[in-house]
Amino acid sequence: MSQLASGAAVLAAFDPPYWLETAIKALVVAVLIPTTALILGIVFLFKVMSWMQSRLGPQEAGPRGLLQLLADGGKFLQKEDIIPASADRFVFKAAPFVVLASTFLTYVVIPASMNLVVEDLDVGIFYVFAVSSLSVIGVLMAGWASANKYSLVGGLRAAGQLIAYELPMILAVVGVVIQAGTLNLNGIVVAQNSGEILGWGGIGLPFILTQFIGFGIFLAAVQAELTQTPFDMPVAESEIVSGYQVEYSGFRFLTFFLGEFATAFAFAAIAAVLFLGGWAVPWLEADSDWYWVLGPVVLFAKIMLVSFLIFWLRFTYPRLREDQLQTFAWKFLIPLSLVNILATGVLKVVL
Amino acid sequence: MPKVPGLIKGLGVTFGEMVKTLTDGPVTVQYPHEKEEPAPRARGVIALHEENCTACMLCARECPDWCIYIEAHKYLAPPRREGGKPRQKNALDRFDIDFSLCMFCGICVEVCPFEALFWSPEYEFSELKIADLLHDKERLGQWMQTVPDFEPYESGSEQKPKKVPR
Amino acid sequence: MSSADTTEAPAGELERDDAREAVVERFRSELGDAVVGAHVRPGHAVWVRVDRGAWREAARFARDGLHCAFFDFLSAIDWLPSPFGRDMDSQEDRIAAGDTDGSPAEPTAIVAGAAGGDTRFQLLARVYAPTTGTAVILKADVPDDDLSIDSWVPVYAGANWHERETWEMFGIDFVGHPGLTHIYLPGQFEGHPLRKDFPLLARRVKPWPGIVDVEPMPGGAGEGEGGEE
Amino acid sequence: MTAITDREKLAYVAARAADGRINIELETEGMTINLGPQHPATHGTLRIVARLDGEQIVSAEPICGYMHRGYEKLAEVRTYPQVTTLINRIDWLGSFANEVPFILAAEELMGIEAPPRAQWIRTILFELSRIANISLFLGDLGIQLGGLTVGFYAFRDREYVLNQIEAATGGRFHPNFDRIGGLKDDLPKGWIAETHKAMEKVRRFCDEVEDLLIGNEIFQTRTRGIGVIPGHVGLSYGLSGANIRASGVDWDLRRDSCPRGLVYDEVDWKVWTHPDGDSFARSWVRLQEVREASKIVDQLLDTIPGGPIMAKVPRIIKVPEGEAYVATENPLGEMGYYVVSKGDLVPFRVKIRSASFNNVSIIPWVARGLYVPDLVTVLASLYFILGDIDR
Repeated sequence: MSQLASGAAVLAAFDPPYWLETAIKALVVAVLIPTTALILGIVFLFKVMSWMQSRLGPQEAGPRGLLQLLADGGKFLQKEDIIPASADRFVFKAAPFVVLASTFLTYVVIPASMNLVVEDLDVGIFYVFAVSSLSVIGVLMAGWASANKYSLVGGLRAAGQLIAYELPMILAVVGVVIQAGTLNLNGIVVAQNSGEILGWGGIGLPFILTQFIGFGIFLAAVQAELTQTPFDMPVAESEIVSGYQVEYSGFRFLTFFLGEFATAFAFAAIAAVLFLGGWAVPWLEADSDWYWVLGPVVLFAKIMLVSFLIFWLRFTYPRLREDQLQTFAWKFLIPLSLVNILATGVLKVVL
Repeated sequence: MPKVPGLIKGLGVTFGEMVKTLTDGPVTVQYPHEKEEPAPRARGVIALHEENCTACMLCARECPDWCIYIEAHKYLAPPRREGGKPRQKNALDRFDIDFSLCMFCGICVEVCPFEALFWSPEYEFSELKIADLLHDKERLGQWMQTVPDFEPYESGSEQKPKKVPR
Repeated sequence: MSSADTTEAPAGELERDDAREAVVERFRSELGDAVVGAHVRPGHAVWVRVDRGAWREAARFARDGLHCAFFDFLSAIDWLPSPFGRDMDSQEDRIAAGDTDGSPAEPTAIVAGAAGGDTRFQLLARVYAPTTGTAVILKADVPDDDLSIDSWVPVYAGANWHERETWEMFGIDFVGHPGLTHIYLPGQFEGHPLRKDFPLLARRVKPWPGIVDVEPMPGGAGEGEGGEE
Repeated sequence: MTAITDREKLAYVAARAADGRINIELETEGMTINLGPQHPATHGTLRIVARLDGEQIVSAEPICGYMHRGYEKLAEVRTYPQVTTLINRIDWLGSFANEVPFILAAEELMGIEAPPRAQWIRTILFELSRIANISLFLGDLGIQLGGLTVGFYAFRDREYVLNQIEAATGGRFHPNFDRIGGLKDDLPKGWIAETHKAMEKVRRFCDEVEDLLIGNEIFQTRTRGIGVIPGHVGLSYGLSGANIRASGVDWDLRRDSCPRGLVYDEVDWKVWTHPDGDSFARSWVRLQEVREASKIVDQLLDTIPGGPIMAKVPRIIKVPEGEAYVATENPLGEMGYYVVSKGDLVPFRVKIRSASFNNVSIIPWVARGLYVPDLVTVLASLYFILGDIDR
């Protein structure tokens, strides 16, 4: 234990000037996004999807096909980057990076342990949702700028859906915030770790146990934010052939493609932090030094669990029509989340 | 909210399929490493047994795609018995089947009265240039080794399996 | 075999098919002398040939009187024997028969099929009653000089596409059709492909590989030139 | 392409202008969108020009002919055995089912009847091609509506049926096995036992589709009440097969007017109908039909009589003069051949009545007021095959 303590002390003593610190942090996030997207893409889109369809998935690239997404990335990079003649050039070029920017900003606030977080904001959750609504603008830009009827229809559908599902996502989280008493993500993790169920502090109080309605709504809203089946309308490949991404190719399509998986990773991380107790493990106190190593591993495992749930829905269900998914959001998810908030509030006061 | 079981059963099916694929292997065959054995009667490629062919041109005439090209000439064969007249026989100069046109319907194999054409389930004869798909009579002769024996028939059938001249 | 009332059946089965005879009688009672020909193939089908003017009337009667609600198909037959023959044996026969100038054989007389018919183009339609199981094949002659007939679209909505195809393939105009445009062929296609005198070009371009024969003995010597083996 | 004449240019501009004002009070501008000819929802090259007001379709006009191969003209220059190789390429999913009506029409004209064993095996292969065809429909239904996994299950279980067809006939997709007066060959040893196993797998596939699709609430909300076709409208458009049975019309050619060459009266089976007439009904009826087909095959396999496989037929087939129309209940609907023969080697005229031509002709009627995703649902549930439309 002692070397660990001294190692932590050295780390604490390392106090670089401000600009170097932000550069390191930006570098960390820039490296983190492609790797997490690659891992998620490989594991779920190639491997798990194939197993569910009684086949083995790619086997040739890398050991048992694990480097397939790298091969795809390389393929996209060397592909010609076509911009349609009548497209609005600047907006067309900028769109994928706006969508990716919202994912970059979300990674900033995800805690892997008490100190392993790029920026421990006090308004953590509030910041996350403020930033994640940026992607709507990127999608609309892509849909409109491609000067293609299919992509226009895709872009408008995406705009309607993303905005409609932002509300239930935020309201679902309000329950958690009431119970945790703070907006800070690390605070929420600590609250879950130290809480106890009717006096028994054994496994702490992961909010999924009390907020299972909130978890369900959050999962549905995340499915819609990622435009995945059953809320697949913006990229309905059997109607409007991958919606707003129709005209993109080469590096820009790669940014969309990886962006989608990076966003999936980000939202899965937030769901893990809010509902499954984030990086904390029940039998270990929140501030022990073990979390320098254990935190990321535990968080990664929980993220894998949540993203398995997300992709499992994607591989099984057909898609809802856009007016049906709107009524599902406005008429069912939002009232349910309001009731959930009311119940949490009342119980919080009573208990 | 509609009743839930429908949605949950769907998830159960895909999860069950995933477990089944992981435990007792996928349904798919990893082609270049393992190869699936086609049925003995599969119509892969046509094989020519040149000795039986008497250049009667029936297959070339019956082919709907016009893809069999035959050239033959007559010659005087030595008489069977030493005193007899020399007999006139047909010698095959060219017997090409253009597999880029052929639709594998099997009319030529069926209409050949002298049992010269056979089906072989071989399917790996793709070429880089489409002109190479025109198989001449040597190539068709080589396919003869890949022709499997005719299978015995199901009980209750009055057909007798034919012999493949080796 | 002109427009006689041909009810002769193949010699084998001579039993009369009363249900189908009844259908012919009902048509006669309804349309009177507009029914110019009828033919019954026992146990198989009944043909009724009506006059060109009573074509839509016959359809309306079939639908309302005989409850034939199901519109099966509508097409036409060009009875002119094809001047090009089969492009296969015709070449071989002609060469074997000695005239090698390759000119198409002169067209023989027009012989119509079941229920007679005396013009080159004959319209053909079939309707069926799912409730009673009766089916009737209606025919109508269309004279060469005035290739037009009443459209069935007011009676059967399904006839729309079939009539567009028949107009495009045979050149028969349908009076009262909402929109006679090409359905299969490109916009500027000239000619009517399914007419017998429309050449099938695919067979003109490539010589028929079956035409070859075994060459006679080299040098032509020896007894009997190239007798068949 | 040929240069567009200026008359057409004017027509195009006028059409665009007409698009302009569709919704007067909302001051919105209409949009003409082309679904096809290169589109995932059309099985092949069908193009639908849809004029939209927002996402709702004002008018949809299918344009076919991209795959017109001119079969009726080709059939006039081919001998009878050659025509069978031609016509099993019309509905290429259930291709043995295309050959049967033509062969039965020729047998009707020649007055020949196939021996009982040949009729049995012909009916078994007919039902096997129905299973191969409709099981792909069930998979494709999932793909059109977003559930990719069902498509893979369909291809996986369809493979066993295709292997059985290949083991007996030699060709997976184009068996070319039916001859006038019987069949080309008999069944290989062990085929019957293997087919029973394949039927078991088909039934398990049907249960999976039931759980994954038909029972799924999202699927039901997407298909119930969409593209409703009442019975009398369907009949007047000539819809046949599962499309008309889903609108409550209890009519099946296999039971009502079965031609003499098939043995459906030897088997007890049930015709499934559904009163609603919407996309859900059509999918549901087809699912029951696949189950029924696998039961029919099981019963027929157990009762195959012995005997010859081919009747006495001259080597060179010249069909006597006459006309005949024979139609059978193909996987897509009623498919029939009107064969006119003048007594020589070649049929004089063959009118091919294909099911999808009529099934698709109802789209302008049914597409009014649908959303674009609903048009894809209706297209998927009507289930046409391009070769069948364009011939």
